[in-house]
Amino acid sequence: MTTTPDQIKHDLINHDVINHDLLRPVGQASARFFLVVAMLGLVVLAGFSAWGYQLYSGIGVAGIRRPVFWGFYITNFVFWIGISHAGTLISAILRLANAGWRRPVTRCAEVITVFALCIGAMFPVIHLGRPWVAFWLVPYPNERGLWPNYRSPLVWDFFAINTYLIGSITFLILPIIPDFALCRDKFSGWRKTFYGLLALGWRGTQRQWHRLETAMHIMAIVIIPVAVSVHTIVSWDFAMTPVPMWHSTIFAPYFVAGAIFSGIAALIVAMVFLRRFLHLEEYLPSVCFENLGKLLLLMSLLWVYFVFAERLTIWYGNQPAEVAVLWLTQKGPYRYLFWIMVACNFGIPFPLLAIKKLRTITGTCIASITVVVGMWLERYLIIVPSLSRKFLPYAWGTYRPTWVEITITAATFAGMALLYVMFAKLVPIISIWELKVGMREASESMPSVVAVSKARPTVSERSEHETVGFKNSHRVGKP
Amino acid sequence: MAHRWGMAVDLDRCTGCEACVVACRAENNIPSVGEDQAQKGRAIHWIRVERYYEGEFPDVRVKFQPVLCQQCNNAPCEPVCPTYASYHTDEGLNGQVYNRCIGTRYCANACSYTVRFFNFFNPAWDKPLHLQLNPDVSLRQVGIMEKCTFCVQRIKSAEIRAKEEKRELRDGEPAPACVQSCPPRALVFGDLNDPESEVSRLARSRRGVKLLGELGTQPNVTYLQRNEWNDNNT
Amino acid sequence: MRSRIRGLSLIFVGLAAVSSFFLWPTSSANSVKRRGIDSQDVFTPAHPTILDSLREFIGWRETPVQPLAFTHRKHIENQIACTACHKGVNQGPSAGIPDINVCMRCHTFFAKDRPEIKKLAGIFDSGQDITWQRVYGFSPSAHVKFNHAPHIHASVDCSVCHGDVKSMTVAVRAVNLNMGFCLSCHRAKQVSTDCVTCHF
Amino acid sequence: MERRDFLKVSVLTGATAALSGCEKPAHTLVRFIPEEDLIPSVATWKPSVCTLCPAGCGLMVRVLPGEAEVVRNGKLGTIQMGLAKKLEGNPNHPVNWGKLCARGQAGLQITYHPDRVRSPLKRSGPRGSGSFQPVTWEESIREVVSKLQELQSQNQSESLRFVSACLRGQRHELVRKFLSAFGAPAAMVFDPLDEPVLRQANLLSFGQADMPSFDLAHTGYVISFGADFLGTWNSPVAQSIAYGEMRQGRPGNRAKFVQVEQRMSQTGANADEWIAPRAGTEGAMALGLAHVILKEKLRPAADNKATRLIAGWSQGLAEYSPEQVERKTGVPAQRIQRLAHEMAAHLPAVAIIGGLPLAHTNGLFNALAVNALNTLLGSVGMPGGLFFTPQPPSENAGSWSSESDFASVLLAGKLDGTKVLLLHNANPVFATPAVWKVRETLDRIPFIVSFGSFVDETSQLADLILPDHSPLESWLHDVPKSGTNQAVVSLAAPAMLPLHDTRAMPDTLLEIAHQIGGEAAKALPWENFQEMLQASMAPLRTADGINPPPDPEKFWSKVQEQGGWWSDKVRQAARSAIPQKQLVTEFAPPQFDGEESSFPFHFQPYVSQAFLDGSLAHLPWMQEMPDALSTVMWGTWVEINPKTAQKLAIEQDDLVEVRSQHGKLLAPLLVSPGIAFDVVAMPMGQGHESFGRYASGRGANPMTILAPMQVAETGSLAWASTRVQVSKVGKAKLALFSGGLFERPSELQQR
Repeated sequence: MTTTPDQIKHDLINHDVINHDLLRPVGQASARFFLVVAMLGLVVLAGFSAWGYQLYSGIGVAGIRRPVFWGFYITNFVFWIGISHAGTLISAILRLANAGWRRPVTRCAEVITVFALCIGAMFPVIHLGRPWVAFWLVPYPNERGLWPNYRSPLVWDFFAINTYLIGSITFLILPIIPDFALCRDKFSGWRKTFYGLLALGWRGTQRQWHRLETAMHIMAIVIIPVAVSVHTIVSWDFAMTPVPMWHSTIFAPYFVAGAIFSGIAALIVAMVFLRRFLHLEEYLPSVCFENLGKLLLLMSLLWVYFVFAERLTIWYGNQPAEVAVLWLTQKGPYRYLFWIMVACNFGIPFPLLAIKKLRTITGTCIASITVVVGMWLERYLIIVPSLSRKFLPYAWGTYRPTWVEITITAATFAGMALLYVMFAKLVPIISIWELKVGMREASESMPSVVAVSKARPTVSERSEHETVGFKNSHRVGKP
Repeated sequence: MAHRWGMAVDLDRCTGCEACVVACRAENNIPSVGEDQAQKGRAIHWIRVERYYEGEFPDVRVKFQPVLCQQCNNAPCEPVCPTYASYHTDEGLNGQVYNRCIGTRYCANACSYTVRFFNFFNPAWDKPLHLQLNPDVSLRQVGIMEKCTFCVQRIKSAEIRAKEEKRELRDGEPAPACVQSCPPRALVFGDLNDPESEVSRLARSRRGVKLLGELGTQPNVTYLQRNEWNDNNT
Repeated sequence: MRSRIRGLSLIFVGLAAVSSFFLWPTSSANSVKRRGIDSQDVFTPAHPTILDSLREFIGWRETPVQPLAFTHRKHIENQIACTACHKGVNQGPSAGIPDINVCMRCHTFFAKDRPEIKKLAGIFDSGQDITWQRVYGFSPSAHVKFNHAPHIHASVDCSVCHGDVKSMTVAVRAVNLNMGFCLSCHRAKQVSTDCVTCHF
Repeated sequence: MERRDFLKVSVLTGATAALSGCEKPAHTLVRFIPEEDLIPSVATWKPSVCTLCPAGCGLMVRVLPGEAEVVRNGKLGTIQMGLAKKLEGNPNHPVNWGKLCARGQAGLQITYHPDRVRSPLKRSGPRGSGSFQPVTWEESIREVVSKLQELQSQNQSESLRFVSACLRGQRHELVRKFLSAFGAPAAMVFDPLDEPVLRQANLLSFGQADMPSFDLAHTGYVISFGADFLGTWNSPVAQSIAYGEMRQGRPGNRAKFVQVEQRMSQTGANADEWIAPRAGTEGAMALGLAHVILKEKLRPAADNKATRLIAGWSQGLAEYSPEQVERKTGVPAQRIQRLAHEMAAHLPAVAIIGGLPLAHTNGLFNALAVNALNTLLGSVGMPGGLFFTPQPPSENAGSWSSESDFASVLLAGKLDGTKVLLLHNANPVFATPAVWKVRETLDRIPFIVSFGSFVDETSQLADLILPDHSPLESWLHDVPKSGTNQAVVSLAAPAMLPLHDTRAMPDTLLEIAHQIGGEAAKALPWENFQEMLQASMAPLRTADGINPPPDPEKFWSKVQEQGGWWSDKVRQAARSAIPQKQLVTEFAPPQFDGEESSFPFHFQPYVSQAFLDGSLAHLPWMQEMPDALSTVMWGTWVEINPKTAQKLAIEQDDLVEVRSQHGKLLAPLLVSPGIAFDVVAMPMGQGHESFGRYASGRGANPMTILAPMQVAETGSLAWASTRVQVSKVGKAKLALFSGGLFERPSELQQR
């Protein structure tokens, strides 16, 4: 059954229902949950063992070789940093645009950002020849009088990613605080103390609400340039070097667009799964997918435009070194991957998203999955072919990943899912208070954010009727 | 006056005999990686003799072109290193500081000549082959990038010797192993800041070109192109 | 019910850990292909054990125990120059630890009655050299190519880097020769602090 | 977990290494008293001589003190000793003037090779099982002596045989004296790098059975018939040095270089013009050139020993007109015309022949034809031409003539009577066609003694191995036969102390002679090889050497420090021809083993740039050195033209079977533009069954499938006259160092 915003308003007029439905997943843990965790855990463990083996034997157990010194690891790095643009950026934009349908979406998105960043940031370390001295990237005074080389894009990466990570964590935590408070009120036992700590003494006073609002507003504005800068700098890792088809001015916007593209896709996939497994059909209505789908469509078109622009200019410019790489991907051994990528990023998603009939939840979901795959391939096809065809033909080479790289890659996807599942267990994955506010707004049809504070229930009545709601609903998972 | 070390490679003299390749191995403790790794493209040769065919049978010709680190004045490998492991020395070399290298391999990707080599594993020598190792050159361990150093150890010891004897370095006094061994004298090494040195003269030659000069890396290595045989002195 | 599943998943994880440990393929990669030669016959810069590598990482070195109670003080008091035994110091990179021939050159005549010298003679007669333990020296991963000779010629006193050996019996590591130490002196004397001056 | 894995521990870098002077495993061993006076980390340069190929270059060895594991009076321990670290050319040596080829530099690894024979070995298993047990020098020498005395007592001393690679100088003298004194036949030479056909031809044409030298530095035009003179042939370093001069040493006068061969060699790759005639027709082509020159009187007609050997020379070589030659060789007539004119116009011009053209059944003819061409060009004994290296006064020069060729002895079945065989760095079991059945023949010899440093295929059959020192550990003495226009006697003291419990072969031989007593002892009065050398050098003091010091002691130390004696006289004259048996040759088409229909390809093995005939395949540096043209490492390959490959529907990295009438071998295919359509080429050197860990069981050995064809007149193996078929049997993987074959045109940009 499809639901429209109006229906939501009517169905969810009762806070109890909201509380009940959204706290249920937090309250109880089914056998299925543990099975999933175990499965994902195994894969992650395999990944860590593979990394251990690599540390022990030397980076050579990976498939990288001369001249292709970067392979799966850096591909994953770029890919995951890209995914991380799902949340923060999108939710920030939507917040500022104050799109009503964003309310159930934002948190799912921001969570993706944080975890994707953590995973992505691991890869520069994993791919190092000597990870045990990775700390030399940190500027700290030492008797050698040596500092990091600030001219190196890798050092820029280091700072950019850390900034972004801190930023998006704050951006994630801030709006959770009231919900932590709610959990604190709802649960007893260890959970109460646990959420009590996380709630940072939230009482829901006017001042607190006001502070939260302003903080959120500032963060939303600040985080956007940060997010953009991050993937810009990642793209410069490549664009700054005189390598055929890397040394390109188009890379920064190209990468940012790609990042948002894959980010939205990842978000949609995540939401579909949440909706399905946590029975949040009412809370994640098709309108969200509808809108995100449109966004995805836009990015898909943008992506195709970038790819076309990039390749056309290289073909037309006809510089031997560049064209060699171009043909390697268009006609050479990489052609299959290339056309699969195009299919995944455009061929399949475009009809699914462009045709209204197909832009259903399943439709967008399928499209998103292909996009995620396609974007991973895109990163791979940016990195490997260029390196295997540099200027001196005598030094041309190839690249084959080994089981180590593949295991670690698989582990990161499992790791992402694992973290996500765990998070959903600990925190209401949909922002409860925002939903309530949104609902109240809808009912009073007062769209402006500023109005929210007026519309907000006072502490007394909140806690009052919530306790009521708690009493007369025994369906809430008992602590 | 500060030195600027440079090399001239006469492609007309080079015969592709690979004496330079082995000389370099012997001098610089370059490990033999074995067949499996060699197949994976992990063999290490700081200097290599590139071979390019021209034409088809029966009108075939081959061009041999020794390629080593070009010691660029405007080196792509230097700015990208996050830890200054790859940097420009006072004497115009691209220094590679092993102990500072964390193994990002960024420099190797940036290098347009693909002359940087990486230690994918710890090197190993079956005893007593290790007794040959040159104590003047440090052993590179796993995860470290390495490349031609113009035999900096030879340059340093020559400079120290000259200093003790209170004199200037003579032209061609410090000679990298490859230059020393080259039978047809295709490789010439010297100070480019000394306009009288043989290498500067050759660098000014009309046959002189820079490898991938269009990239603007400004190498300190000059290639003297082959002459075609012409019948004019009949 | 739930607990049983927890248990099961734990067992799963355990099995996975064990198997993934044993299923690792050994990489023949890091040495020239060798047939049936065991690794004692291979020289490699790798650490023998993880412990050793950690030791080096934190820069921990055991204090050397010398086979003989050699006293620098005595010899210096007898006007024996450092270069008499450490021959290489003004000629090349390493000063060198003298072999037993150097000792016996004098001690076949002098101080033969002393217990330590008797020990020395004993070792010599058994056709062996003394296994002096190195006191100074850089860890290989520092990739330092220190050269004594230029420092001597620049009349840097031995004591600057080796402490007041005159007053030492058995030599001890008196100065912590880290890069900061080298740099401070090089800066003060305005000599090259270019990396490849020492690292190559 | 195995101990082996601990070595892979790479968590944190850094070595508990010998370089830092605190090698962990070492300090458990006893530490011997140093036997030399060493100054730590101060390098000394000691002269030595390269023994890896007949060129005989002079070496300088960089020696540095280091800690080594050694055996002293039966105990394993460590010792501070001078260790050879690097080999460079001896800057004053008249052959190589401070330069050295890749192989010479890799020779260093022989001394430190992990699979060297470290002490005398006695066979403990059945023949060829390769199971030996260590024995002491005393008992092993006693055993040899008793065997030899037994022979004498049964006066069968002629059933003692000695086989070795080409020996020169005092080593040769020693062996010769020993054998003659013992009453045994002269030593047999087995040396695939030797060119008996060319030496025979030179004897006939110029009256000197030696390898020629070439004054390339001053020549105006070089045409080389198959000779890889910049890579592996004759005196490559000397020739490369001269080549450099020929190219760019003389501003405005860059000589032309033409290479004639079916498969582009490293030398051919440098040619200005590369010509591929039909296999075995090089001689005809040379005479075609001569024909034009004679016909058009571009040069005064020569009439001498060399030309009289060629049928129809006096008639102006009527049957070698360019057209006829085109029919024989497939080289266009006008091209021959052009070449002849160029040649005559750019004197001094010189023609070189070596390698494959001499390995056809008509090899001798090819050589004689080229010699005749040289005389016609007036290049013999002239600046910029061909000459013979003058030999020093005194019997320093061991002459070739005294030896007999191993092959001829073997094929004549004269080896069967042999009771005792002494084996000195020759590996006939490896480097001979399987059909010769060398292994089986040697198997029938009751007692074989090898002086080998490695248990190679032939030494594996030995009953006793008396390991020789490595060259760097031995007294060396050599008299180069080519590559210089000065008389040279190279001499060198050991560059370092022996690592293992080995003994120099000459000393062992002296020891044996003394213990046998009688004639042998009388003929070899010297305590050790050093004494013998000192004695042999004495006469040179009065010769016109480079400032010879007056008194013997000074002279002795002087020659040691400069690495030998060489005259300051520069002579290029070839000796006048000694009358020889009349023999007039004309072009006979080369014979090939196998029908063209079923065996469509000429099989051309060639001397490998890295391994020569295979004697260097055990060196890791050589294994990992990319071959100049194929860029293959650690392997062997079969070389074929792209078009041919297309026809056979095979491609790079296919495993192909190469089958001759006498055997088959498997090797990966390498597609190479520089080879004729009807030729399959393959480098020698790989395919060892037993030659240390790096070579054993690697690749395939082309010699095994060769047909037992012989060169007319000389009877030596015609190793280029086998026909083969090629078929795909599977997939293989070559370790190539190169990516692309062709350079992008815009790669080198003008500044």
